[in-house]
Amino acid sequence: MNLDFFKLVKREIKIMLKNFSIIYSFSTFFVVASLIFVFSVNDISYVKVFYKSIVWIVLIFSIMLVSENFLNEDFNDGSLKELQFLGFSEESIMVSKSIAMWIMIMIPMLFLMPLVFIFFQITLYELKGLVINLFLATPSLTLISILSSLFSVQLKRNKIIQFVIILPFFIPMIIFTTSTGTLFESHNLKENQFLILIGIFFITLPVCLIAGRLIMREINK
Amino acid sequence: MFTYLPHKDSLKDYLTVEENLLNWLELIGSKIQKEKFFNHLKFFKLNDLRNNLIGNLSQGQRKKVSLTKLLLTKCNLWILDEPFNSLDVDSIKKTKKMICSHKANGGSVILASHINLNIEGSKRMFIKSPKQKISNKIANFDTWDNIK
Amino acid sequence: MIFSLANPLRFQRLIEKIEPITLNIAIILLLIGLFFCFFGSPPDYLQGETVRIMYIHVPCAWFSLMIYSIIALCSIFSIVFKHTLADLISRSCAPIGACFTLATLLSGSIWGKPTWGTWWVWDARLTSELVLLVIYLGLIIINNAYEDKSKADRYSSILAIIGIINLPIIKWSVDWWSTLHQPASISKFSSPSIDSSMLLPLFIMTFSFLFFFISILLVRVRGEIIQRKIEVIRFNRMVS
Amino acid sequence: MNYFLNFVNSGDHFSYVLSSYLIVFSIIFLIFILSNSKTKKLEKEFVNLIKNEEKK
Repeated sequence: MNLDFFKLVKREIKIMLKNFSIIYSFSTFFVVASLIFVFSVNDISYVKVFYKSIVWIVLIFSIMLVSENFLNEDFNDGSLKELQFLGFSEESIMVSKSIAMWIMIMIPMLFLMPLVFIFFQITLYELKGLVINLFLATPSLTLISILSSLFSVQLKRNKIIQFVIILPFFIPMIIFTTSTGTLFESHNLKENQFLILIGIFFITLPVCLIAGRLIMREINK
Repeated sequence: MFTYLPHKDSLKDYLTVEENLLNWLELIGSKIQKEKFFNHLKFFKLNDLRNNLIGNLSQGQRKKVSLTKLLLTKCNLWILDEPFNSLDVDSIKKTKKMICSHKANGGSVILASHINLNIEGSKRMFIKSPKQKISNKIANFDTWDNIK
Repeated sequence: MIFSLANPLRFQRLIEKIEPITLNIAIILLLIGLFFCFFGSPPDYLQGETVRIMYIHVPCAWFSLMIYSIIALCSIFSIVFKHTLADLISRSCAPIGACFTLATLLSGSIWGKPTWGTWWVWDARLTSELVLLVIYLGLIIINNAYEDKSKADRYSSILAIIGIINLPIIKWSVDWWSTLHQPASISKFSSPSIDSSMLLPLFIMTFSFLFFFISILLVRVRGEIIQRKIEVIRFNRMVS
Repeated sequence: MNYFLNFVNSGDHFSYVLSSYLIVFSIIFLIFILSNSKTKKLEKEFVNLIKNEEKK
């Protein structure tokens, strides 16, 4: 059997593109949720200050909502079991899913960035920092959120558990993504901060893969 | 090389019948001609449903689509998990015929079902739930006497 | 030796012998320790009388870390060897650890009010300790979320292994981010300048807490073993 | 004894120290009592189950 990792990725992307409503609802959720933040703050000068936190918090929650969609479907119609049975390793399943999810997040985010730029009245320089952050931080975010949805895949009730369990592991991401901008402007530590984001990715990758492998083994018992 | 059909039909609701099958074929890395593909679809009379979304089909039709996967590949070993669930009598006969012809071509099938098939030369195994094993799984206690 | 105790039933017999002894030792040590805390130790030169909070705050913090590492070790053990006793211990450790962490946070913030002027500072060590509490809560939630006990054990052990990342952050956060917010507080202990009159109550309280922890753990493990037995009996009745 | 008298008389941080001790010990005793009561309840249930089993 000629097994190929890229085949898996191709399948994920194909399925994802067919199911276009996820992308649509993701981007709508992002816009509406950030609008709610703006209305709750009520003063545009504060919004300008807090734009990074708003964007990142909304992004985290929308990613977690999407990730549940990604894995639960595969588990419920049995294709997760079939993939494992066909001989694809658990790691490759997880990585292919997170690659597909990353593409699915990045496509609408690139279109939404100008909207953020207008909404929060930020400068072009800040926007640049935000986009670079987005590119560096979202891979680990998707990995962690796919892991979190793996935790809740077999729960019949109380799906909120996955948020409780995995949210503390987002804390370092949030700290470094939101503080990057301020240090970015000072030109002092900018490379350092980006390196930290890349470093976090290289820590989360093996941890998520090992844990995901263990959980996927456990699911089909 | 084997084909495995799990208990749940691993089909996506928002893809058509054709897309589902072709995606699966691509995943396991085998190619098939268009003509042959349509011929195999005819076996379960799925030819007209080719462009329907899976989500619109009935449970029996879904099962037929997943059984069609067996025809599309040339595997020696089929592993089927309750293939006759939610099928009508006619299609059960067809499936049986399929299994018989596969056997005649030198293939082998392992399946679990509630229906007695009566295929010649097949071996049957009845599995009862082994009490001690399951209770061992719950806790590491050796025997019933130990618990007290 | 360890493997001979691996059978839960043999372990249970051992528990029944040890349990009352540990509780007695814990209470005696607690009384001695309280005497030294209030009567036998001087106030600190800088911190004044609030240093007495340290005698319970620091042992609690140590135990919050130690219990987590016990859980992590048991989880690794249960994943590698699939052993029931490790599951039982990690399952019964989680609530105790959560309580010790909560005690650490509360006593720390009470210490912080007169010393720093605020109840809470978003300092690296405080934050990571809070994260530890959240991880403990997650473990407890997972342990009770699944109907299938063995599945819940496996999931919670995986989560515990992921959470190990937090331990070194708590331990060395003072060294890594010491320049940010933290006034001289906890890093002070690492210097050998601490007086023996203050070291004595600290150690006595630590050992008292240790025996408390052991006795609570043993009670909980006994309860877990009984629960498993009840499940087996119910299951057998259902099958037969 | 002198230390304690000084501590009580100085009075500046007495309430803080006392409240922290109370909170910590109450938390530890709470978990102790809770786990004890839980175990006792399970023991009772277990004894009842065994009795029922022997009757049959």
